Amino acid sequence: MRYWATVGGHEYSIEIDSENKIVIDGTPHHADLQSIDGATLYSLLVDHESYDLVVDREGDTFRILLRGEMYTVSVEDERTRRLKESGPLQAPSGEVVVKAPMPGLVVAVPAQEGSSVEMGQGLVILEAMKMENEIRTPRGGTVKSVKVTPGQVVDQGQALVIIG
Amino acid sequence: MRYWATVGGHEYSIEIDSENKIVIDGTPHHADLQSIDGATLYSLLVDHESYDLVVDREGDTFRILLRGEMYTVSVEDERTRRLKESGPLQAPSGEVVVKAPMPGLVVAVPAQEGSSVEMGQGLVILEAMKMENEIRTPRGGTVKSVKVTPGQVVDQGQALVIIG
Amino acid sequence: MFKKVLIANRGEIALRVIRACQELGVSTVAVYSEADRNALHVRYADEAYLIGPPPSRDSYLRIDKIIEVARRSGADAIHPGYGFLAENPDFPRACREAEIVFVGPPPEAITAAGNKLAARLTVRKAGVPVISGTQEEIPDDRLVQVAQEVGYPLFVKAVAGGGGKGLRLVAAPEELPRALAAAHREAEAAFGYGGLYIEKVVENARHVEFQVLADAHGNFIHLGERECSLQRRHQKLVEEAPSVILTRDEKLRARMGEAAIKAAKAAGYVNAGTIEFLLDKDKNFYFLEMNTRLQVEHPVTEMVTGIDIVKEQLRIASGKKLRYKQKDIRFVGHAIECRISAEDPFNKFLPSAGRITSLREPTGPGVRVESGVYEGMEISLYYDPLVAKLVVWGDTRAEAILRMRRALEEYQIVGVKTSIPFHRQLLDNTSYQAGHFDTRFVEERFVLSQEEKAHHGEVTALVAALIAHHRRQEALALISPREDRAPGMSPWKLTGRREAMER
Amino acid sequence: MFKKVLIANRGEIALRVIRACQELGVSTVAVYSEADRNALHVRYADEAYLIGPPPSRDSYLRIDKIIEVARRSGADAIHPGYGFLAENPDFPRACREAEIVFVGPPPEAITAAGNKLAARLTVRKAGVPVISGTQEEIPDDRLVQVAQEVGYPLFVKAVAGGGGKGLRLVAAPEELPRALAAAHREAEAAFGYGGLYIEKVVENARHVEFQVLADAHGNFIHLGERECSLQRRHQKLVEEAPSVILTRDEKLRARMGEAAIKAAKAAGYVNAGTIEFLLDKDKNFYFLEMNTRLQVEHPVTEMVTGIDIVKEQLRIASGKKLRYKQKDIRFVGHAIECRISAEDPFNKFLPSAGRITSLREPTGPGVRVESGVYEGMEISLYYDPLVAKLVVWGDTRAEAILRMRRALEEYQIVGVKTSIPFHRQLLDNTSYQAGHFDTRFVEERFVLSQEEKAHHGEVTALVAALIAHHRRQEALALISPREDRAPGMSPWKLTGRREAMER
Repeated sequence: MRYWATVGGHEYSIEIDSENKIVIDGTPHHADLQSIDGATLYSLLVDHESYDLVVDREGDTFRILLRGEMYTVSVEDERTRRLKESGPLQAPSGEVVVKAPMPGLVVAVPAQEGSSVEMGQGLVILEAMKMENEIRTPRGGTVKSVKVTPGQVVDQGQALVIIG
Repeated sequence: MRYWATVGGHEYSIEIDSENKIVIDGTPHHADLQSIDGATLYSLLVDHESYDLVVDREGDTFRILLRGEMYTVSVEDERTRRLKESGPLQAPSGEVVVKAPMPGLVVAVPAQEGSSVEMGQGLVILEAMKMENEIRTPRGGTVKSVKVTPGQVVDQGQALVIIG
Repeated sequence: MFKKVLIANRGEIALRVIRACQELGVSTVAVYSEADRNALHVRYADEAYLIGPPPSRDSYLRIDKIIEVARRSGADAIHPGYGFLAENPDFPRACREAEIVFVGPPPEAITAAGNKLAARLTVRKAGVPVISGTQEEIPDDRLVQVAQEVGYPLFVKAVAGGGGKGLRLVAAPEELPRALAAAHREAEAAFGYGGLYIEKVVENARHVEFQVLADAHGNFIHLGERECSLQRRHQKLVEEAPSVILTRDEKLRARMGEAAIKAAKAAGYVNAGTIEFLLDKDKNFYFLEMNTRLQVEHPVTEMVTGIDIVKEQLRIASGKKLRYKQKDIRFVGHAIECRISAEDPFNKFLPSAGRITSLREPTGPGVRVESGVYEGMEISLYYDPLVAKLVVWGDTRAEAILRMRRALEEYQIVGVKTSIPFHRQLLDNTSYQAGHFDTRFVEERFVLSQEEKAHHGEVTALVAALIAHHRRQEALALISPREDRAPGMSPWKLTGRREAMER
Repeated sequence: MFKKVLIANRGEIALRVIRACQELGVSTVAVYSEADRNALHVRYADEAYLIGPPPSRDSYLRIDKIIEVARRSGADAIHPGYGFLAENPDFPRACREAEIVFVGPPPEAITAAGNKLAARLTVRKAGVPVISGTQEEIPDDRLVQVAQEVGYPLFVKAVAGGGGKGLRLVAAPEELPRALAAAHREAEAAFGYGGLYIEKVVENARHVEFQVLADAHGNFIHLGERECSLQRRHQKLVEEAPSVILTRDEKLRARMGEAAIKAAKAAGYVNAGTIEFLLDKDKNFYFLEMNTRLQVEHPVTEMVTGIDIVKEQLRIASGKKLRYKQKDIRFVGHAIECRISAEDPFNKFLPSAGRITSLREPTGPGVRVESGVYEGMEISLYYDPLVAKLVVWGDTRAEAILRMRRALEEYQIVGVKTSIPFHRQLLDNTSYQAGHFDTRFVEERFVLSQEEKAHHGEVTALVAALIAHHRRQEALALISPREDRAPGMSPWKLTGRREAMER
């Protein structure tokens, strides 16, 4: 996933491959970011350099306190950048098929056909590996079709819900 | 409301009339307790004496840190004391009529006839004075009867739900 | 010693006095406005009384209510702190009538020092040098003539002055009439008295002040000087003890100390007070004014002398003789204080209100924090923006500077803008480090850099991107363990908990 | 001076060293176990490297991994702190091979001091008094004869001793064989060497130790003494500087200081070290042992001398000459340290694990906190239970005691049990306040009171009842504004917010 972060007038291109492998402006780094208090305080180790940071976030704008100085950083991801480049904001379109990421038992189906859902809203509760897992929609839209019912056993990759 | 609090082997009888008027072992006091952090830290002013306390609560047992010392306090109210005196614990019985505390518009009725509810669970959403207010059940039990429907205007004191 | 002391103040200075009382075994009574129910001074005192709504004029400036609380609570003394009623002679007069001890000078000494021109004349008679200017109280219209004799540039100052009000710098004769009119209006509005006087401008001067202690038995000592030249609009920002100039000139220190004691004696002073001097580049010094209260910056003196000034104030007020003679006073090492205020240094030091969402105070060797705030506290605009004082002690000035930098890095206040970035940059300034500065340094020669350091820019960019990435992953996650989905819980927390379970 | 120093430790002492480095402009490298990713020493250092799983033997005791990190990070020196590898001569040897400076004495000095019997013989030859007992290294079976000569009661001690292991108090001859066998087994298990020696018991003795500094150029000074008699099971609980005994007897201080320097010289010592003495009620003193590292209690010496011992360690290790001569060392005021540990004083000081849910550290004049913990931190049982050291300075011992009481009242640690109640009661003890105590005082004559003060009992009862009442009201409330019903929000919070809106 690629991001662009702007701070102090300078833009950095940041690719995040895994949790720890990061490429900043073409240079690879090892990063380890930990939340200290579950809220605003973070500890970053990047290539073993240690930083204690306090982060206030408002949307895509971050106010970061580091060693007594305040930095304001704005972040874009590929989608927001593309949208910005292609002109006025457009709603995402096309159908999304939400599939079972693992085999399991359908415990509940909060999704209702015809209802509108917001990004991240739960669609199906799937029990697998003795845990209940909430399957959520990757974007907002309308529930076009619900393919499963409670009590049903599904295979990995099986379609659960279609979002339009 | 009367409570009995035991600390260091001594039992205090504490009557709480209003937020601030307290009678301890027959002597009236003025008390002002404020939560500082919304969690464990409290400030108490009692008859203008100031105390900063950290309170950890487990059920009716309180572990209170005051001026570097830890106190363990157990609290009983009239009901738990009566139950204790009358022998083994009994479930509360009898019907409770939940009434509208003010005139208003019924916005929603989460209560469903026949379903079981826990103490404090919401039964009816009532709009009054431009605010939505949740009317909750004073004890657990079964919803015997729902007397109102969304959209209905109710008077103060009107029965909303009966808990059995 | 007293049994119970009422502290007629709030914030860090109220805490400072409460702690001194606790260490003397004296009970404490706090007073508070409705805005301060949860403030630290209310919580740390033994007793606390509400005295009115948030505005100071309805609470912390209400002499009648404060005296009433002192009576009700049985307090036998009142400490005024600084600000609010500390330099209002009506307050010690009301205390005297109520037979409560005022921890400070007699009202007559406050009145005498409060008339800046009269104080100037008094100390001049006692042989203390003053800046050339008005020699006696004269009507404003005759000041034009005095100005001609004194020469330009000059200051027009309010007789009842303080805090930079009624103060005008005049560079040339043609500016004078407008300056006089404006200063007169301002002084009239601020102090109810428009009287003005004129002082020649001392170029490249330092603000050096001496801490004085005087008991009720006629004994006077000084605790050395404080260097307070780092100011912005006549507000001190950083103070030190000792002054680099006097460290290199022990004789000058002795002469200035003697002058300070002369000035205090001439004013009939009792308790802790401060004599402010201007020190020019040729090491001539001039009496500026006398402060008849505990100063904000008193801790730097405490750090180099080992003397607890607030405890001495209480001892003096209770009638005891000074425990120290001048020869007992030793200066060890160097102390620096940064005034941490809720102000935005990048935006004209405008006050910043809000809730302190996160607070970490520095600690460790040589670090002292005098703070009036706590995590979760609401900083309102009702009161002074000073939230804390960060004070360090070092074996040498260099060690103190390095320690202050370290302490400023450790200091985390989130939720309101603070002066910490200003202090960090000031301490990195080579002129400051070399001790080359005067009272105009901050305003005329110090530029706060808006630039963010390149490397830290990259680090903060990375952190922002990582958090954005995690948020996005969280939002998009098609799967998440259900029991962990407590509202408001961050994905980081989850990772930590899972790792902990796997261990 | 070094460019980069690796700190081979964790907790408060790692922070202490990091701060000293920062104030010298030296970069810092932290090492950490998997349990310590979020620990303060990791977050405050410039760099941090994971060295293994939580158990010390797999992480903080792994010389190979630490040396590897020093190489990778380019550190030119390693500071061992105290504990862990600080007194293991293999560590400075490994540093020497890797051409990295060890901030401490040469391995030979550590080895010499580590053999308690050999050290005893060495200092005795140098003319320092030792307690009567074993005169030379002999087989254990011949100790029975030595015991007869020395007389009872006596101590059986491990030659490789430390931390009270292999130590037995023997009151009468018939107990000796069992004590020897037990001590031998314990020493063998703890140190891999079962050798024992015998020392007569000094009755009513105080533990008084001298801080010594020695540079690589043969210069030795001492920084005065620390009074460390307040112990429980040979673990120090409270330390002071100076000792009340030596304050009244300047000549004795001079003699003991000279003896300490003799002992350090005899051991070929370099860097900061401590000579421990027993001081009996007739003011005879005896060498006890030498500690070849920074002591936990070093801050009390720093507070009364103004010397930053960790910075001096770094300067000495970088080859510099001592900056001070003996005559430069002055003692000002009095300092006390309380070791705040996560232990339950009401339950045999058993370690207490858990999460610190709330933390407020004391501050203000004369207070220094050396802490390794933060709010939200998980205290595990992997490491030493010391969580912080609370140190105060006062003009006099009385002021220091009163200040410590004030600071202990301000200290709030919630989530784990701590030794704070013990310290509070100890400071209230009149024998302690009068300075009347010896090394057996805490165990034999001090009783921790379980009783809770009557008035505070009433206050806590009231608070518990009020909270129970509010919870009940909340649970029963038939009506509550809906937008305010955020999960986990307390009714108090709501009241506050409503009041704020109404204002």
